[in-house]
Amino acid sequence: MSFELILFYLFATVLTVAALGVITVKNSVHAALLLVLTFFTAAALWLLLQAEFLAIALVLVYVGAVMVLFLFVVMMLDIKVEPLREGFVRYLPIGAIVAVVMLVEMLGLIGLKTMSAQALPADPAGASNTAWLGKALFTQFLLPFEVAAVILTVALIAAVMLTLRRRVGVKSQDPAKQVAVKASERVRIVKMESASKGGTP
Amino acid sequence: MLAEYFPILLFLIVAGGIGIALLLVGAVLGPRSKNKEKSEAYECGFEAFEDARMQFDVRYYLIAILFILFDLEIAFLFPWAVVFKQIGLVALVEMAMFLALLLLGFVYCWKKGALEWE
Amino acid sequence: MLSNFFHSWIHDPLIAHAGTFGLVVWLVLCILAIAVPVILTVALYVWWERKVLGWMHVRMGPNSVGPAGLAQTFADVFKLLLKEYFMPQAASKFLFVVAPLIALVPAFAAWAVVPFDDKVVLADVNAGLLYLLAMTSLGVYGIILAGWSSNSKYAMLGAMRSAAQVVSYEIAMGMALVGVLICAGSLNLSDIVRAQGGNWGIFNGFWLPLFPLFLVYFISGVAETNRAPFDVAEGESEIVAGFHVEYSGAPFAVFFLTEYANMILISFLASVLFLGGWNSIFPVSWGFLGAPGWWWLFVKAFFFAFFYLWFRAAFPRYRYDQIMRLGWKVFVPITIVWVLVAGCLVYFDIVGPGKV
Amino acid sequence: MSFSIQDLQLILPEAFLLFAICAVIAVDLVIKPAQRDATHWLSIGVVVATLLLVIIDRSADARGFSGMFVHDAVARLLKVFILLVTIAVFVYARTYLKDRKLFVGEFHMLVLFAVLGMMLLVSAGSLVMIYVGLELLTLSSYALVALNRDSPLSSEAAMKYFVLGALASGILLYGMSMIYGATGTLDLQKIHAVASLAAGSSHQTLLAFGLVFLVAGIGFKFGAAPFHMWLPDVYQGSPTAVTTFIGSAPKIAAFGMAWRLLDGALGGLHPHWGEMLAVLAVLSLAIGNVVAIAQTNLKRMLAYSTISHVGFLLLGLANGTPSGYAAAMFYAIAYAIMSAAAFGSIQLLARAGFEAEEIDDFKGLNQRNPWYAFVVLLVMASLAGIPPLFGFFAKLLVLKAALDAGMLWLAIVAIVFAIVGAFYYLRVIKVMYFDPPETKDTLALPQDIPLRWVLSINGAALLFLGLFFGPLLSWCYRAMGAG
Repeated sequence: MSFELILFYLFATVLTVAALGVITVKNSVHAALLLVLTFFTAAALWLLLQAEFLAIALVLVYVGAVMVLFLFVVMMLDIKVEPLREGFVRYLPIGAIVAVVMLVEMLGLIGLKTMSAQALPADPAGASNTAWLGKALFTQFLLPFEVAAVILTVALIAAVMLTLRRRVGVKSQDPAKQVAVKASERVRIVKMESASKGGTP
Repeated sequence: MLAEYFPILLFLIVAGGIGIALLLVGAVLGPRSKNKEKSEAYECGFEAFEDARMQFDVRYYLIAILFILFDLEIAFLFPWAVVFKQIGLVALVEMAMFLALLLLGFVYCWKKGALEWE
Repeated sequence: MLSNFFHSWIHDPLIAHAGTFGLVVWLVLCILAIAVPVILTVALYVWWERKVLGWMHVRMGPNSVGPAGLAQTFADVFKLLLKEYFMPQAASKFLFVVAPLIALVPAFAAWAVVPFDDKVVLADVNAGLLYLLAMTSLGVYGIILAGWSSNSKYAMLGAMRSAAQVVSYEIAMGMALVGVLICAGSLNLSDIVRAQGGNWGIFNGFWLPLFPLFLVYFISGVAETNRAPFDVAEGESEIVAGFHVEYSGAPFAVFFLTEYANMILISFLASVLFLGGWNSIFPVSWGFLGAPGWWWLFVKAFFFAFFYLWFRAAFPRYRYDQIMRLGWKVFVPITIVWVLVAGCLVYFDIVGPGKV
Repeated sequence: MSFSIQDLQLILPEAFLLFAICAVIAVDLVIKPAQRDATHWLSIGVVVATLLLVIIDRSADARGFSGMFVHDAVARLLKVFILLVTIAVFVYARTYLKDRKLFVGEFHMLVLFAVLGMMLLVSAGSLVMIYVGLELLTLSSYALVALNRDSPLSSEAAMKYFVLGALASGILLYGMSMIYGATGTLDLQKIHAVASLAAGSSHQTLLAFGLVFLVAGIGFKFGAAPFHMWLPDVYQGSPTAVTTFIGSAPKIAAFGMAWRLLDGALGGLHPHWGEMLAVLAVLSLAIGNVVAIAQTNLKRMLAYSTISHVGFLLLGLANGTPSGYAAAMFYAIAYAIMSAAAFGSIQLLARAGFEAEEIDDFKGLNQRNPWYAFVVLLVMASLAGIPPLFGFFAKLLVLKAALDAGMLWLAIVAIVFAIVGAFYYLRVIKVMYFDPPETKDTLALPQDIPLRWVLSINGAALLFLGLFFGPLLSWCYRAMGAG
């Protein structure tokens, strides 16, 4: 068994255990962290497949960004876990059936792996994985790439639209206005008659 | 390629080892004395009224969402930056459009006040 | 050269006698050769910081322990290790212990790809820059977990503030990296340094064509490490020490180490990415002065590291809304626009590897 | 493989739409809330202009962007009707949204983005394009459903829609990845070539697995039983203006997607997916029609009616012949127009603080406003499939295609459930014409002239297209290349 294979089995085991942990542990923060571990090991597996860019991008985007949001939400919303888990046992049979079906399919996939219509083009000339990906992305996949930009924009708009609430009654100073203020706006000089004129003693 | 990543794996392990070693040294050398007052959360001196894990302003989530979106854009920019010279003008225009859309979304956020921190 | 010496005296015999295992031992030695100096540098840096702050305040700084107070930090470290550390009653035990580790590991692991000299780099990976960004983005976990697991209000507030801040500045930082990438045409850090070599010395560095990005990068780096003037996460007057308020003894030392290791890392990266790394600041033709070497990298890094201290001594702390405004409303637009400008500059061959 | 100017020509309407959306956003950011009408009319103008661009485009069929984008008669036909229905959606929405303080620029932006997604979806030439087009459509739809974010019902609907929609996308993507694994290509045409060759070989197992996931994903997006759980809640929970949109044009796009995937890519596997679709069709017809009878909420009833109509549509798709596809396409278009009119009439009756979404709200409509009662009559009768209306011919065509393909029992099941289904549509008509109104006062309809006119035209179109269905039908047949 080669070293690579040992690493593969190591990561695959960690991945499976972590993924199982995500759906079984009681504490939702622990679940989120196990999901982080799952992504991490998945990235390691991708790296073993020579998909350098994708592996690190997985860490960057999923672990570095998406899971941070997850953690924010899970930690701050303070979800009480117990009521959510009530259905777990009830739905277990259905879930188990689905899982078994998926497993069978996966086995089918593995059995059929060698029958792929054509071998997918490997990294040509051992060039950098990123460059290869970039070339595909910006020539052949030009249109989907631009549509992805549109999707991101929609996500931006939707996120702002759905979550943004202006708080009322917030006072904040605007330094520009403070600096630009003139004396006449702050102090009003009122001409008043001298009090002594009336002649009260 | 994998040979180049192996040191990184080792580094992760060694760094973890250094951290664990420090913590262990502290645990072994440091004194221990149990005291109820000491193990309370650090606050103003009263006992804490409530759990510290409260709900937070939705603004924090919004920041996190915006961060994800921009992070994704950066992930797209990386392969582009490596190859755009070889592809030429098309790639430049493509990314200009991509960034223009991004900027539009950004202007939208700005105008709506999503970047305002009151 | 020094590295050749080690290679022939340690690496070769190890491989010859112990094969793969020998390779692992060799790599671990290399890693320690990076990690231990980093730790020592942190100690010296802390001493230097206190000295500089002292001088700027017209006082002495540490001066009693060891020559010129040099051993002061070491004394502090031993003090911290010998102190009791306790855990708040309401804390999540496991996460409370693990959080410092999670903070420390990425801060150290990022060093794996830093090129100290030509071919003197532990992991010469193709996607080095991306790896760096990924590691930086992991730093936020230590903060969030520490803050949350402590179950204390100050820690929680500090963690939230600092997480949102770190995350905001990461965008600007990532964009600045993209600018560098455009100019260098490679994600490999050694290639990036080589692309800044040439006959103009320091003016071959990317800081010139990417000046706005250069500024944005370093300032974001300061904000990323939660240092003054962006240190609201641990604004003493408001929320005591922020996310690590409940930590004491050794775990606190780990957080401390992480913060300073990160600062030094940012200083090194700024030098590598914008100032030409190990290249001399003088033209190559100037003989001894123009010869490239690791010492140049260290000089440049020292320069940035000093800036950190200078900022701390000179600037008042930003308000939180000002920090967020700077990150989102100033840096993000600047970087987006400048990325495009950089693209045009490179496309029209005004800037590129080997050009000014 | 690279990009050329011809590609831009092919995609001109979409490119124009994208730039116009950017302009709409820019305008909306500049104007004051009181001038929001500008956004509204500009959006309608944008859709009309895009429609014109699609119509005047007489260029030959072609594939552009490395086969990512397909320009053909089917895509053009579907786009025309997507855009037409969208115009109606915008016009219906104005007063309704204003009354509820929901008249915001985001509604227009998101609808326009969704339209762009649909146009790309029906022109997709690759699995990737199918996916990104679909995501653009659904992401906009999720946000639209949650438009009224202060309403718990609306938020709940959006949540359900989002979670199940994401699940469906995941399933679809999983199926796509299997198909990619089996064929080694993402291009629909190439998949078609490989998948057809593979028929009978060991390849088929993998493809069939992928196909199951694909069909499940399509079923989810259509809202076909047993993947219909989200549909009633979403229809009921979202603001009616949004229901009008997600209940109409996306059905046309979903047809386009299903056709491209099933026939365009996996035509060789028709024996497999034909059966699956037949099962989905029967289940949808049964569940949709039977459960709809029990509903008192009109929006919910129309949701179940959607499920039953999807059943009919799938019946057309299932038989796998060009005439079947043409019938299904005709049906999808007919349904979208009918659905827009149905939800449009709910919006006509709605006022501030009153949703008019219960069937009882329509009591005695004839006495209060005979013309709009007649429009609703046309809509309901058309949905029920009563001759000589549009809906009748749509049903007839599908049944004829099914009979031609030898699917006798399916046709019988469809007829039986169509008759069952007629009951609940007729109930609405009965309520309008034979029940006394709950209030005596004449109906205060909104002073929204465009709304009244477009709704009247929409209702009249059901009659007109029922009487003169020939041109549309032959257009569908020609596009599909059927005799």
